[in-house]
Amino acid sequence: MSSFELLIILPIILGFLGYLISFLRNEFYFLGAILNFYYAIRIFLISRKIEVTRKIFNILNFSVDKLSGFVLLFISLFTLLILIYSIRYLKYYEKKKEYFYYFLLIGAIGCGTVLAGDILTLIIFWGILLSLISLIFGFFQYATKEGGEFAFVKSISILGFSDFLLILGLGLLFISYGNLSFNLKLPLNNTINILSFILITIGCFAKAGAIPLHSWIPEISKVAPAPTMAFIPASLDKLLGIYLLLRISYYLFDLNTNFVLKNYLMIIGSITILAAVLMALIQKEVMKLLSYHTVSQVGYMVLGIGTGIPIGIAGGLFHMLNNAIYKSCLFLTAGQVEFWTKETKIEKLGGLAPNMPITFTSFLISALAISGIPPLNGFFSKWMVYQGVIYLYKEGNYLFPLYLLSAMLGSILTLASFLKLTHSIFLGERPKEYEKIKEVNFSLWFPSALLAFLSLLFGILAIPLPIKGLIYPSLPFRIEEFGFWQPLLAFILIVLGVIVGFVIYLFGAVKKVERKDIFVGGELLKEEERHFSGDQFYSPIKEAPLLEKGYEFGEEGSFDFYNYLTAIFSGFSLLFKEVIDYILELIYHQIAYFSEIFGGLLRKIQSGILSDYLFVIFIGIIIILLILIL
Amino acid sequence: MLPYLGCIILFLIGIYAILTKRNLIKIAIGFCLLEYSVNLFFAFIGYKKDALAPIYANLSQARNFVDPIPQALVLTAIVIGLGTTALLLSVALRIYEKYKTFDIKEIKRLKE
Amino acid sequence: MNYLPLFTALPLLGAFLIPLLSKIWERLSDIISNVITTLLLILSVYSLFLLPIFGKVYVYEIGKWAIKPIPLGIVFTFDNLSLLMVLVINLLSFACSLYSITYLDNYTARWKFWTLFLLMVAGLNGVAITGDLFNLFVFIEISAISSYALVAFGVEKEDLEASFKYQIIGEIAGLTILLAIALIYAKTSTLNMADIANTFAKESKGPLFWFIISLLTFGFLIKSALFPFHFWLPDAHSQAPAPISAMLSGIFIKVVGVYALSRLIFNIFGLNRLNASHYFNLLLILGIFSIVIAGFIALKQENYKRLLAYSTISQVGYIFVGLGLANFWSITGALSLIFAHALGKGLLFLTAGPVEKEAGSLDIHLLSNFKKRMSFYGIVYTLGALSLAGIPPFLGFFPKIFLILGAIKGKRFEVAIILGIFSLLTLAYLLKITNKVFTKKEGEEVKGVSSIVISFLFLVFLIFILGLFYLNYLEPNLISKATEAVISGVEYARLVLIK
Amino acid sequence: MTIIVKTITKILVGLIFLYGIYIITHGHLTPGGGFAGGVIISASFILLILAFGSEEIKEKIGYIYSSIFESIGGLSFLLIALFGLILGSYFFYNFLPKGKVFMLFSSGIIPLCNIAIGIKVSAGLFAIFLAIAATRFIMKE
Repeated sequence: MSSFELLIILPIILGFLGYLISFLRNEFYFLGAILNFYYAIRIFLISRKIEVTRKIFNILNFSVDKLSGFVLLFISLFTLLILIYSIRYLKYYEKKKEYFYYFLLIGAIGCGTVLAGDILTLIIFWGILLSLISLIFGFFQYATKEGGEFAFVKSISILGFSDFLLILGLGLLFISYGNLSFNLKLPLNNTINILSFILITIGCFAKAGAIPLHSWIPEISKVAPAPTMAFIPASLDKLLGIYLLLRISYYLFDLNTNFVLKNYLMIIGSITILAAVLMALIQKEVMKLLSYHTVSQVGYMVLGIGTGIPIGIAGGLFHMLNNAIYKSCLFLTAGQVEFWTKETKIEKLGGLAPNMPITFTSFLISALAISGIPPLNGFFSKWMVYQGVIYLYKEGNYLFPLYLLSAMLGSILTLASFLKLTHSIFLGERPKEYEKIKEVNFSLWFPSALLAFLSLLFGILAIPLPIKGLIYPSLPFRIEEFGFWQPLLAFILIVLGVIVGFVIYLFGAVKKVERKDIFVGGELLKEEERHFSGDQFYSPIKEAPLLEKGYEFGEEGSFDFYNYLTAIFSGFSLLFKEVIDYILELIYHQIAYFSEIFGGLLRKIQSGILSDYLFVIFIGIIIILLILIL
Repeated sequence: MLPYLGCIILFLIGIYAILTKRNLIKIAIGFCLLEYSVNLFFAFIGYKKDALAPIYANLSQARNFVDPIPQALVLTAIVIGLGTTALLLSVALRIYEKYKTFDIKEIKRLKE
Repeated sequence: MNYLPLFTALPLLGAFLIPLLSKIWERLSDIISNVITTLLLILSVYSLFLLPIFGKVYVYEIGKWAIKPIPLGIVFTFDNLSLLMVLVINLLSFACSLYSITYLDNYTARWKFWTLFLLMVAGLNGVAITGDLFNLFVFIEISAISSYALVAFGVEKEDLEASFKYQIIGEIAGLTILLAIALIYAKTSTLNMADIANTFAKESKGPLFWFIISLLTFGFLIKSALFPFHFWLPDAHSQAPAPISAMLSGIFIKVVGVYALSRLIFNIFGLNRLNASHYFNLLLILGIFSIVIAGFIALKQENYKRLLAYSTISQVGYIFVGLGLANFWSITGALSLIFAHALGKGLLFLTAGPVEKEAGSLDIHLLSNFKKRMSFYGIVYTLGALSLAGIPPFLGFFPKIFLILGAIKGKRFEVAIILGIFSLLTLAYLLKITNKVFTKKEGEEVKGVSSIVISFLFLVFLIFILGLFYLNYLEPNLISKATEAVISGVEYARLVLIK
Repeated sequence: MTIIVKTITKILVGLIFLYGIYIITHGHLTPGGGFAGGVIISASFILLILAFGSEEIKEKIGYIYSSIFESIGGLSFLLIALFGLILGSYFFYNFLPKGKVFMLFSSGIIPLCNIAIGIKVSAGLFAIFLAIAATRFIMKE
């Protein structure tokens, strides 16, 4: 037994033991995850030195290189962290033993998927993974929340259909070339290669959540609890989907041989960035907002990988890692908030920062990272993607300004929506019922804090740690330039700036904020009416004091550029949300309606009268005779 | 050619009975007619003009036998037909017991 | 391999012994029949390993009537296609007889059930191994007559009605096949299938040839319940006792319909896409009609077993699409689907038994209001349904993908698209039952019953393990060899007669 | 039934039965055989039922016996075939000496097969008759 089998089998066995033995349940699950992580580290360390392949029973063929080694490491890290989190978080759920068992299985099978060394192994693991994910989603189907069944059906049908296409693509390859391993660099110039590439990318897109196959993530976010969201759409599926996309784009095939397919990826990436972030902007529910951002961030990865420029690809890969880190952190912290408040509507929350400092800090770091604020990791990977896009002009691809624009705009809007979110959850007025809320306990805040720390670390020490250590070695290119951004230097400058600011703050007008009662028309304003929640952040922009000064000469907000912009954006987001989702839903319902009617009509053929049957049968033979003899 | 024509006529009568009659027993009878016509046809196939019965008496006459195989086969087919007809009739009688009718158009609890 | 006749002799022995011995102790019939199905399973698995030693075809001369120089006697021919069918038959009949031990507590006169059941198994095994055309007919009729009686086994109103309709339509098919055999005999003066193939290979294909083909096709399409000849199936398969529904849906229609037809058209008459493209297009179109129409009807069904019965029609459509495309991939898909569908649909029909016993009805509306929980049956049902709908890693996934690839290889992209879309429909109508019947949270849990549970576990295990080992074991060792036997056409005759 | 019918039946039944046996045992020599003879034998039983009514034969007992005999017939036929498999390693192998042509004890296992078939067919046909006749009585009630 080598580490390969143990990595997968041990969690399964230990999970099963935990499933059976109730009084040692958590210990067994924890042990399973730990062992999984241990073997993942071992395989990762081996993969730094040599590529290893291993055949088991002549069926499963595992192989690990530098790329899969590092993805494997992070999958099993996330499994461990989120398992720790959910053991506490889901303590009072009814069927938690099944949940944890599925969870561990998903972790183990996810590792297997990454390690798959040929097409058949990949098909097997990918299929098992889909079944497990459907099990874990189905587990929440009848949760107390409404729409659970619809969400389950929608996500499983999208994932199932796209997985079907993916396996079809792989099968096409299998039949054309035999059981391939994944490092052949086939040129994308004949029909079979192109067709199977497109089919496989569809599977990757649905897993990772790129538009137009994204809609299962926001839907499932309504019912699934925070750790599930943090694990499946935010980290595992990102890692797997983008890993597979990268794997087929530059290992199995060579994307640089087909100009059109590159643009296909980049266009999908750019649309994903913009459309999803626009939808996120108007969400009023924490989980749903986060899930739209999950979708939006995929765009950067697809865009980066689609550029075909080494630094862009490295950026995409790095962004995948970063996104998994900060997005699971965001989901986890949102879960921590929900854990006490039992509330996910933005307007009902507020002012929780003093109560939950660690949660707030983790959330803030991740939020800044996702918005691409230097020196955090999100900025650096986006920066690499931008550079990749800019280099496109050297290849004569003159669509690059569009891609660049959408990427940057997406980043700005992300910042905007996270300002709103941070404000409305942690800052602003605190509703009365939340005053007694305390910080969550260690096993809840530790995973998110660790992830936030990782974000910070990967941002500041980007070049020595993740880039040189993980990203560049795992790509099949030699990359010389790092761009002209020096994160460490920048961090030092920023810290200096902050210190200067703090000094100024100290020496400046240090006043204690006074709380005063507010009167309107002589009446004392009630506590509730004073509450200013973040969900109206962008509608009354014109009333914000800063803008009022800036555009005093204009009429009351009508000259307000931001106002127009918001209106346009909301228009767009409404368009995407209402029209496209509406159309998709309409099609879904129409198909259901049509099949109802059609099936009802066809049922009438079976009239119950024998003579009718015989009559039809004799007509049948006459037709057969006519066709065959004449 | 005439015997074959007879077979075909019998066959058509059988089809007519099955398709148009409403009584279960009549349908069974029509079915028997179909079966007889096929058996008859099979039996005719083995027939040769002026040939002897296929009994192995002495070798000098061995040249002009009727083909014995169709007869054996028809016998088997008749046995099978016997089984089906018996089953068909007993089911028809049980149906009458339960439904109190032999009319096939009344017997339509299973539909759609 | 001179144990070959035991495939029919053993169940016949059981069928004749049971009426005698069960008068002494009725439970003895359970033991006898289970021992016999177990022995058959062992024999068929043993043949799986033994056949490659004997080459592609093993010919067994009954009564030592040598096949050379003139094939006078009856022969059994056992090639890879027969092997596949025998394996499927005995796997499922093993599971069903195991299941019936507990299931039959609902009925009186269990020895009658066992006698008929073993007769049916004998007939099916005989169909799969025989090399003689008339013998084929006899075995078809043996299994068919016992299945008519078994459908009426409950002697309720609906059972009798279904049995009557099934008999009339089924016997019309039988007579048509007999007529075709008579015509073939008139033309070739032989009944040995290999000899017939040789004779037909020499002659040109005139109208009489096509008349024979169309009679056979008609007969076997009725037996395999392809649209528009399917009317008997929803009645018969939904009214039979659960293990019989499983046998009928799982293997009966495939052995008696699909296997017999493909043996005749490919191996005996030597048709292939080059010399008879219109014939295969006919099969293809009827297959697609079956898939679509039966799929939509199934979506609207409100009866547990009737829904499954319509699903069978739809799946038979898939098999015929595979035969109609008639290239290597599609026939591999069709044959794998025979395997996968036998196990999967058998499992689904078997779950209907305990559900009906608990709830007293199979109406989905009533079942969805039923108070108790049936999680075990629900899980088993769902696994079977996932396999049938072609979700990896279960066995049912591979046939679907092979069929689609076969359609692509045959440059029939529209067929590939239809197959892909309607496999989703399969998922939809099969999971309808899971959704409405098996997803209850509260209520008392229904306990599984011993022999029923064992047979379920056996089938689930097979579905899962064969799915896992499909491409590496099942496909190269069994299915692709069987496909080769189908594809190679009249090569079969040469191999039989060379002995 | 009238006394005429009953009397004639009493005389004829034995003859019909004997004729049936003759047909069966000479199956390998003359036209006829197990099936034809079996039908004739069962006809003799049926004649008895028709003439004397159900009370005389005790339908139920007749049913049980016909079932037993049918099984015995089928079983013996199958056992003959299996003996061939055991003794001569071929199913239905003619393991007995073939004898002289046109003698009663000749042609190996074929007379035995005929007898088995005769038992099977006579019992089976009688059982079918009884089954359908029994239904008639239920209908009357």
